[in-house]
This record gives sequence, structure tokens and C-alpha cells, in this order.
Amino acid sequence: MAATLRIVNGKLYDPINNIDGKVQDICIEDGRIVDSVSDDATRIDAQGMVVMPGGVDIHCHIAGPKVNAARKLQPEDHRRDPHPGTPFTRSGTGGTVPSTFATGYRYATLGYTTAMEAAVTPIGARHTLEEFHDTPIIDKGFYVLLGNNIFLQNLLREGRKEEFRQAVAWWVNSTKAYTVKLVNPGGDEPWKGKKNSNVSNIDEKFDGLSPRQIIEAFITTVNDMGFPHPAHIHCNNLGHSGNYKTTLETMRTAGDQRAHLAHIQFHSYGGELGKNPDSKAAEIIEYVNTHPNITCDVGQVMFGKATIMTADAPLAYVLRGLTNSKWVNVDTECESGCGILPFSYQEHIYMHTLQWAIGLELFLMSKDPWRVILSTDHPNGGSFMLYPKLIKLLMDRGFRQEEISRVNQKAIAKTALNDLDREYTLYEITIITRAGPAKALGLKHKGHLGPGADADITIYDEMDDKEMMFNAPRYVIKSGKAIIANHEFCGDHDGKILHITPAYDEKIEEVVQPFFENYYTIEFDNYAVSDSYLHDHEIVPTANDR
Amino acid sequence: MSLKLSLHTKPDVPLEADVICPDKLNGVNETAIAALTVFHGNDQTALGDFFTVKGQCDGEIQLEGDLANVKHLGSEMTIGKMIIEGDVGQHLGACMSGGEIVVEGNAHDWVAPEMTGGKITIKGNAGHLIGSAYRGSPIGMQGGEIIIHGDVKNETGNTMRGGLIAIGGNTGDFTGVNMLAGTIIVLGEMGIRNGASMKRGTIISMHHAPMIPTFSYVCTYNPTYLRMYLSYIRKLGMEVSDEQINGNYKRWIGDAIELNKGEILLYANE
Amino acid sequence: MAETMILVPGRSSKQGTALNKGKLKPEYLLVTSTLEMNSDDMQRLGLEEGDSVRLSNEVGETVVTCKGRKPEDLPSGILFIAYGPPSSQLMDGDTAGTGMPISKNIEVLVEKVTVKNI
Amino acid sequence: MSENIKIVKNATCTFCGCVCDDMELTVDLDEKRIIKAKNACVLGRAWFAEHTIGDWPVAMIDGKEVSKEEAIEETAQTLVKAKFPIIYGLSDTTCEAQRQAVAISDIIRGTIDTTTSVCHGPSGLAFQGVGESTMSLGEVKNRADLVIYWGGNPAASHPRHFTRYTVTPKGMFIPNGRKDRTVVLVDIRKTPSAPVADLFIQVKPGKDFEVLWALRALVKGKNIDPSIEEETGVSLATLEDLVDKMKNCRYGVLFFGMGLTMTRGRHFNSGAIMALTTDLNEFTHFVTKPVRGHGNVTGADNVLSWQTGYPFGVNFNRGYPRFNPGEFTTVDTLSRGDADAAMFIASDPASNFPKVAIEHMKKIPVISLDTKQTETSNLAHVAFATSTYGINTGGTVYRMDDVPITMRSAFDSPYPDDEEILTAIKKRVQELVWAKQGIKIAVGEARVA
Repeated sequence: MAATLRIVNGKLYDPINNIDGKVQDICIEDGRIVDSVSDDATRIDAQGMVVMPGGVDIHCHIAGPKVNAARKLQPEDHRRDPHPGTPFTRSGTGGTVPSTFATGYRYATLGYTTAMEAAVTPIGARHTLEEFHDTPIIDKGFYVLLGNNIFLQNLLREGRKEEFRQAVAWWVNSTKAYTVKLVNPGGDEPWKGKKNSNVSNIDEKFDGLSPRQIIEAFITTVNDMGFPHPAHIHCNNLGHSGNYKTTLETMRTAGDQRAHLAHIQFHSYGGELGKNPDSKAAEIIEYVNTHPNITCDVGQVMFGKATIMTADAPLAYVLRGLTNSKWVNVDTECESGCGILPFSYQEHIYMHTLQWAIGLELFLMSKDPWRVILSTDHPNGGSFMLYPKLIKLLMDRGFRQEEISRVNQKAIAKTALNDLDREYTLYEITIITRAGPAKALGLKHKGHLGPGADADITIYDEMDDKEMMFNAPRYVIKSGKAIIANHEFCGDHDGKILHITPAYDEKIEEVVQPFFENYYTIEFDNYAVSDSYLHDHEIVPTANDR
Repeated sequence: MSLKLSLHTKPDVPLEADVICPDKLNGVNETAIAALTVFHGNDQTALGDFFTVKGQCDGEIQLEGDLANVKHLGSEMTIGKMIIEGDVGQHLGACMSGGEIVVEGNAHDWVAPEMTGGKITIKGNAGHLIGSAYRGSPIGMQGGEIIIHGDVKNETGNTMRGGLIAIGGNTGDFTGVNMLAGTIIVLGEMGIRNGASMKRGTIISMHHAPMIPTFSYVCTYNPTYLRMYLSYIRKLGMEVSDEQINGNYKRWIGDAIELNKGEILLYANE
Repeated sequence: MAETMILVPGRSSKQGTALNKGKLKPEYLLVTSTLEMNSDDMQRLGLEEGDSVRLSNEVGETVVTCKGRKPEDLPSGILFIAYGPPSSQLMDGDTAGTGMPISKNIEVLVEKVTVKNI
Repeated sequence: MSENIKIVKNATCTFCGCVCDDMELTVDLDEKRIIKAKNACVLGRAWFAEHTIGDWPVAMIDGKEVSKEEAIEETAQTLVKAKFPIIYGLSDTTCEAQRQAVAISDIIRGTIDTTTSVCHGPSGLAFQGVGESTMSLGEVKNRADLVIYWGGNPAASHPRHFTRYTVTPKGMFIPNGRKDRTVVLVDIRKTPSAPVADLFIQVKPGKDFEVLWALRALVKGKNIDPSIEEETGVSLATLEDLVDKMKNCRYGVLFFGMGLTMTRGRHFNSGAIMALTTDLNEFTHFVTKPVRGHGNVTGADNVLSWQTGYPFGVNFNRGYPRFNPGEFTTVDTLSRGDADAAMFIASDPASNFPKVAIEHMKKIPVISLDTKQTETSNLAHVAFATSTYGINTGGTVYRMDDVPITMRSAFDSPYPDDEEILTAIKKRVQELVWAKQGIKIAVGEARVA
């Protein structure tokens, strides 16, 4: 494929540039979209087709130690879903936790070209980057887990705010991360050190420090340092009845500072702890609607197989008690941990239907698609391979009604789903799958088709059945190179690592190092990940870099 | 008229022939059958390179030759009958849900793993993991019958949830391990650690067997329902005596670590 | 005189250091062909330190040199040897659907070799 | 000793799965050898001292010296011609080399397996059955007040396991180190590891499963008959005391070795340990970990898992990965006579596999890559001599607890490293396979080129 390309006759959906279905050419040169190319550029005729920026997944679990543990755990899931190679591409296995190659290729077959791994322990960063190197096509980055980092918590306890800020920046640099991730902040120590207990509310102090203090410190620090994407927060009490109060309190803690709330569907439950929940989607989305500083992704549940895979280890243990399935827990020294178990969402089960319905309520009651982003928290709510079906649920009210009629009606009765007539437009879908996440991530070259943008482009045949349409793009172009043409792989691409390098004072290493020598089992000098693991990469500037 | 497949060339390396299955061959003519794909190791080749094809499949396939290195025969089978004169390789009748397979010789490991229905008879011996789950799967055999006249090895009926496995000879270790439900009858002797982790289901043996510490002896009794099973397998040609049919059995229950609702019945008049 | 005993091949630190010199070097060959045996058992079998013994089972046989261990360190009826070519001779290839051959707790017949093999 | 001395700090020892990364190596650059390895254990000292530059050829075919290129060509031709080629070993090389090896298997539609299958492969199977509560080693250092070793002898196989990670170190919640911990050793004989333990429990050979099962029952409050002592050699009182210790500790860990995986019961023995650990989490925080042998066997598990979805014993005959231990694992593919060509990387199956497997190896073309001459390289059709990971190369290795570490090279070797040889083989087999299939693809278009 030549370095120059012209896509003609396609209907463009490019919300960042306010283009809603207009037929217009796109010109590509050296991996970017440009104003014009010479007449001898290769042409793709997109007559009758829809042209969109490549999809951007803001929250998924696709690489790193916990993902690989989940792969090892489930040969039965892989056996049923082999991913054969082609002359251009490597083979692999699918299922809810695909192998690295299958992950990259399968994202491409949906028209997605960027995905962010949402939870990586710092000590697992090197592993994650190794897997990224074997995850083709897509550009990718990860969020580093710092919310339960013992050293950082000690600094907060001692009120050493400036050192905290420097240490956060050091850790982000040392791991090549994209932003900071908090998961059940403050919950690790009760889990590991207090015989498997957990924090139960945002103001419960453990050793003098509450989740709220941790959340506030990270939100503020990340905003001060101008990270392109704010602190990415998995709230306390995930999955528990009545947790919507925690979620609201977490959002209030942000004040008017930017914060991203992950998979809010799992955090929008009313009712009493220990009893069946009801929906508080309206309360949660109302707060989001009225607070432009907040972005979120939904974490939609889709019926069928899933894999629970979370740094929220106590939650995984609770679920293990419900399913009695094989269960993995991994404690990571000084930093975090994770829990993994196979899971299945079933239509007849009240809780599962309620979760499914709450996700849809959140989408359908959202007033600002730019800030309520499509995700399934892959593979926790279901595989990313179910995005096309989710899109159809949002775009096609008739289909939605059919699906509603098949599920647990008691759960549906606890939601407003039957009253929600809204159908997403293609323009809005483009926002929640492309433009919105790119904007929330601060990726200025992604999520749009204007000159200067990365030439990550998906071309779909326009079809009435939106699931079919989004399942099989006719062309996928990554960095200006055709990867899929006429539904078949015609090339390969490594994709690049997206990361940030916030400035920090190197003196902070002298503060961190003694802690390492006492409490880590890896040498301080061997801890930071070297640039050799980056391969092709892009440093996304922070506001302070600019 | 039935279809006859005779092995004319012995494979050098394992031959995967999951295409040999009534579902896939019914009504297909000789030339077309000979052209169907088999995998000789990594070499994608034609069935006719190894088999002489005669006749047409109207629900029945006869196979002959040394098929000890031919795998996946009758995989996913739902209907019809396969008669195999000789030994057969791994994964015979894997995941089958219907139909019948008869093997005159011996079978290898993984006979009918994750089977949900149908019937397999092996006149000789078979290997490990008969009627079991594949690694990682939460459920093994769910229905159907596996009748083996000879001996088998370890993990017979691993994670079985339904159906009948009858073994004429001895079994190896961990017979009925992780069993969820279903019935295993062993006319010979069992190895060690039988029924470990079993939740429900019944394991019957005509001999004394070592018990793991989490099984407890309940009583010696004369289970009437057992007569039906034993008479049935005698009808299939297995050596069951009147004494065994009418006899007393020691009843052990376990695994106490799990639900303690599984049972192991050992013939008491031995 | 012959007796059936349980052979436990395993790792030893001596083996570990010898390994680094090279597996074809005399040190390694010596370590992997030295059999540790309960000293009471040795006495009963009429064995002395450095005697050759033949270990055999239905898989194969091997001749190794024996070395005594105090009864409190090595129970009667148990033999220890560092993994290596001699122990391989006694391992069965059936892995029972696991990939792992039974490599420890191998039942072997132990007999003194009266005529030394040259 | 020459004047040309270099000190390498924080180097990594890859002799065993401890993968200690605190070595201080004194390197004589003229003599190309490590003359001192500060912080190393007895095994580590031998590892660093003995990996000097050898005098055998880089490549040999049938025992005759050939150029590297000729050997690569012969290897590629052999592998592409085979219908059931197997690749095995990989536990003593870098992840970077392992990635190339998996790629070769994918391209030639072969089978790839690692030494895991004859080490903790059964624990991998058990993991797939019951899962596992586990940890990084630092959690043991910082938190564990009860440390149990079962069926392993770290004093001989992993000398620094006790001192660096599990028994003696002081940790965050273990301020007094050894004094704050209770250490238990369970084995069939009093091994050199026994003196470190507060409590040694001797089990009759082959009765580990019964003992573990009895412990599980006691943890769950079920009765166990006192006859357990006669069967297993361990009294009910001893078991009850151990259960009491386990339930009442703050953070407990069960390490286990090949005394479980290599004996009758195999994966069910490992599974019993994992299930016991899970059971104990009803009462307190409990974790478990197989003690892995080779320096990067854990990396091999990881690389295979991320590239194929399966940790070992992976077959690509049908153009995609399949997993079935007992079918695609190396002892089986050799013992049954399935394999018609084999490439062994950084391992020596000809000296420790079952006899029947070794006999088959002698009948088929074998390719070997190793740093030293071995029984395997002796019988190989093509033998490559390669440099030593962690001594002559950098690259990534995974500690037994899945923590990845970047190695530091001490001195250059005239021998190529495994990654270089494997990358060249990969490129050539890809060309040959495409030629065979009549596919024309420009280099750079496809990932594998």
C-alpha cells in the first residue's frame, strides 16, 4: 500500500469537526490525514459506505500479569474459539481473554485502532509492555495502579504532599504509564493484612487514612501536573447494593477537577447491603450530566461468558463465594493485587439483568455523549467483541425491546428501561466510541478525520442491522496503512505505545529508594522500565509540557 | 448400503480425521469423500491418501486397519453408527451427542470426552480420561453410555455430570474424580483416590478399593436400582454374575470436602 | 540379595554446581550416578560405601554407586539420586494425560552387582 | 587476573527460579570470565564462574563444524519438511528468544512445549482446575507469619529462597524477621532444608494427597479417622495442630515442589495444595506458590500464554494453537513416536527424559541450541553453541512469582545468543513456507517477516 491514499465518496462521521454524514474525500500521507494528496494516490472508493475514525477503547483489560493469568486459567474458553493465522497475521486464541495477537486483530476487525489497558501494577509494567509488543495493529497504553501503593499512602499519612506529587510522577515515568489508576483505594491493606476484610465506605479510616483522602490527593496531583487523562477511578464498593452513594461521594470529592469514573454501571446500585439491589442509574447519570469535569465509561454487562479480572481482589473473592468457580488471587508486594474468575451473565438472573439494564439506562439517560463512553470493562462485563451488539441495542429500539422481553422482568421493573425511547444516531455512536474517548484521553490526533489526525480510519458498509455493520468493516486503515481490505487482512502493523513523561525532581529517588531496599524484593535500579521496551511509541504531552 | 473406509497407508505421524463421522459423510459419494480434508500432522491432505473409500454412507461407517494413530474419529457425532475393526487413536467420539461407535480393538486416551449423548462400546482396553472433561472445563461427560470391556487407566469420568460408564476390567487412579453426577461401574479393581472431590453420583466396583480419608462407610445393603444397571450391562456382554446382581454392597459416601452426596458401592460378598 | 525399594530422584546442590561445569564432565556424571541409601539397608544388603548396585524395574535398569546416609536422614526403603541419565533409564514414558512422567517414588529392585562391569 | 576489570552491579542470576537481581559481578574482560559474584549462593557462584567462553564451534552438522548460516539453512529445511516438528526447552533463555521460538512453531505449524511440562506442568493443570491464591515473593517477606514448604528442598535447589524472600528477611509487618515466623517443612525424608523449620512433618512416600485431603477436611470442620496415621505416617494430632496454625496465622503461605508434581497423583497433588489454600481464605489470608526451577521457566509460561493462550504443550498443526497435555507435551510426542523432527533450546532432554523418549530422539533429526555440550547436543543433527543469558546478554526473565526483570550483560561472547539464531531461523522458515504455499508477500508487510 502506497504512503499516499485517497478515500472517495464515503459518508463521513467526524463529530470533532462537526461532520455528520457528509460525503467528502479523505487524503492520507505518511500515516496522517492531510488536506490533499497528488492525483496518483491509491484510491479507495467508499461509495455507500460510512467512514469513521478508528475506535478508541478507553477502558479494557488486554495485557499484563492479571490478563495473562486469566489466559492460563481458561483453556476451555480458548479451545472453543481458535483464531487461525493468515499469511499476514499470526494465529492465536479468542474467548473472553484472547491471546495478544488475537486481541489486536480482533479489535481491528471491529474497526478499533486504539485501546487502553486499564489496570497495571507498577512491577507488572514491564510485562505489560512486552505483551503490547505482541499486540498488533492497535495503539495502546496503560493506567498504572497507584491507589493502594503503600509508599504513596505513607507519604499522604505524613502529609508530605510535595513528595507525594513527585513520587507519583516518578512512578508514571518509571512504568511508561498513561495515567494513574485507583482501584478500591484503601481496600488492599484490609484484604491482605486483616484476614480478607475490606473498607466499606469512602470515609472509613484505615491506619489514619480514608479512601476519600487518597482519591482527593490523586485527583489534585494529576490535575496539577496536567496529565492528558485525569485520575482513572474504580470506586470503592463495586458491585455492592447501595454503592451509588459511594460513587456520588467519589465524584463530589473531585469538586470541579477532572476525574474519570470507570465502569459506572457497576457503581450505580441502590438497596441495602447484602440484599438485591435496585437501579440508581438516574441519580448517577444526573450527577454526570450536570458536572462537565466528570467523564466516565459505562462498563455495560452483556449476557454470556465473561471473565472477572480486577485489582479489586476482595470483590473477586465475594463473587467466588457466589459462583464457587475456580478463583485466582494475586497479591503484589507494596502495590496492589488482583482477583480473577470465570463468570457468566445470564438473562434469567435478577442481578445480571439489572446490571444489563442499568448500563443501558446510563447510556440512554446520558445528556452528553462526549463524557459517557462505551465500554464493557472487557472482559468483566463481557468481551469487546460484543460492542457491535451493544451498539445495536443503543441504535435500534425495536431490537432493544425484543431483548428486554427475554430477560428477567422483575429486574426490568426496577429500572426505567421500558420508558426510554431514545435511539443513538451514527453521529452519537461515533462520539461514544471514537471522538469522546479520544477527547477524554487527551489524544488530539485521534478520534477525528481532520488534517493532522492519525490516519486510523474505519470504513463500514452502511447497513440497517447495526450489529452486522459494526462487526465487519470493509476497510480498516491504521496509521495510513490498509490492514483490512474487503473484509480480509492485507497487512500487519505493530501499533505504538502511548505514554506520558511528566516532569519530576530526581531527588525523589533518594526518598523512594530506602523503602525499596526494605520492602521490595527487586533491586531499585532494576525496577524502572527501560526505553527498550517501548519500541514504537509516542509521548503524549502533559499540559505542563506544552 | 454402508460406507467402508479401509486404511491403505499407515500414517507416519498422527492423522486427525474428525471428518470421519456419519454427520459429515452421509450421502456423499466416494470421490467426494476421498477428497475431504484430513490433517497428517501439519500436512493438510485428502482422506483418500490414507483410506480406500467404498460405498456410500447411509448412516453407517465401517473402518478397518490399524487406526491407533488416527485421532478424533466421530468427533461431534450426532447420528448414525461407526464400526471400527481394530485399534483407534485419541479423542474417539469427542463431544459426541448421539449415534453409536463400536471399536473391536483398543482405544487410546480421551474416549468421548465431554460427551452429551450416544453410545460408545470398546471391546478391548482404553486409555486415560475416558468420558472426562478437557483440562479446565467445569463439566465432563453429561449423558450417553461408554461401555469398555477391558481395562482403562486414570481419571475415568473426570468431572462427569451424567450418563453411564461401565468398565469390564480395571481402572487406574482417580476414577470418578470431581464427579458431579452420573454412574460409573467397574467390574474389575479400581486404583487409588477414587471419587476424590465428587459432589454427587455413584461409583460401583466389584472389588475392595482403597478409600481416601474423606469418605465414610454408611452401611452394607442390597441396592435394588443397581440390579437394573448390572442386568443391562450383562446384556451388553459384560461378565456380571447373579451373585453380583443380587448381592450386598458396602456403601461409602463422600467427598466430605464437597457436598458429601456422592457414593461408592463396593461389592460385599467378594 | 535383592529388595524392592522406592527411588526418589531429585535435585542436589552438588548437582547444581556440577551442572555449571558441563553435563558431560566427570563431576556431573559422578553426582548423577551416586545413590544415597539408608545405612542400615546397606548393611542388610551387604553393601559397602562405593559398591555398585543395579536398580531395575519393568522399564529398564541402571548400575550406580551407593553411598550411605544416616537412618534419621533417609528412611529405610527409600533411595535418593540426583536426576540424570541413570535415573532416566527407570522412568516410564506414560504421562497419564498430563505431560509429566512419574519421576519420583519409582519402585525399583535393588541388587548388589558382584561382578564389576568394565 | 588482568587489569581490565569491570564491576556489574544489580546483575541477575538466572540459575534458579529465585532470579536474584542483586549480584555484584567482578568481570575480567580480557579473560572473559566472572571472577567474583558477590551475594551469590553456592549455585550462583558456580553459574557465574563456570560460564566462560568455550572452545567448541558455533555450529555443527552431524558433528562437523559448519558456518552459522549453513546450520540455519539446514535447520529451516529440516523443520519445514517435517510433518510433526516439535520445539522444546526454553526455560533457560530470554523471553525475547522464547517469543521467536513460538513464532517459528506458529509458522511451521509445529508443537511447542517447555520444561514446565516435566516440572510444574501438573501445577499448571491444577491451576486450570481450581485456581490459586498467590502472591509476589515480597508479600511473603513483608507479611507471612506462617511459611510452609511441601515436597521441596530449597536448601539444595534454591539456596537463597529462605534468606532473601521467605524465612529470615525482616519485612513491613515482620519486624523481627525469622523470630516472627513459624516455618514448617513437609517431606518424605529429612532433606537439607529440614534444619530451617520449626516443625518437620514426615509423610510416607506417595501419601501427600491423603495428608492434604485430610487437612482440607479438618479445615472445613469435618472428622478424620485416627487411622490416618497408619496410612500416611502423620498423626491426627499433628494434622490438627497444623490446621490450628494455618487458621490462626495472619498471612500464611504454602510453597510446594516437585515432590508433589512428579509423583503419583501429579496435578491432583498440586490441586490439593491450591484448594487447601483457597479453603483457608475463609479464615485468614492464605497464598501458595509452586517453587519453580529454571531461571526463566516462568517467562516461558508467560510468553506461551500471551502468544497462544496456553502455558505449555501447544500444537499448531491445524493453523491455530491447541492445548492438551498428554497429547502435545514433549515426553508424549517423543515416547509415542509422533515427532518427526525436534528442536531443543537451552535444555537437555536426552539426559533426563524417560528412556523410551530418548530412544525416539535418536531416530529423528534433532536441532539443539545450548551454551554447553550435553547429551542432547551430542546426538543432534544440527548443534548451535550459543551465549549465556544474563551473563553475555541482556533481555527479560521472569522470577518464579511472575515478576519480570531486565538482565545486565557482564561480558560479550563470540557466540551468538539464542534470540539471534532463532530470529534467523524464523525468517528462513517463513520464506520457505511462503514458497511452499506459493504466496508472495513483500518483507515488512506481514508481521512474521
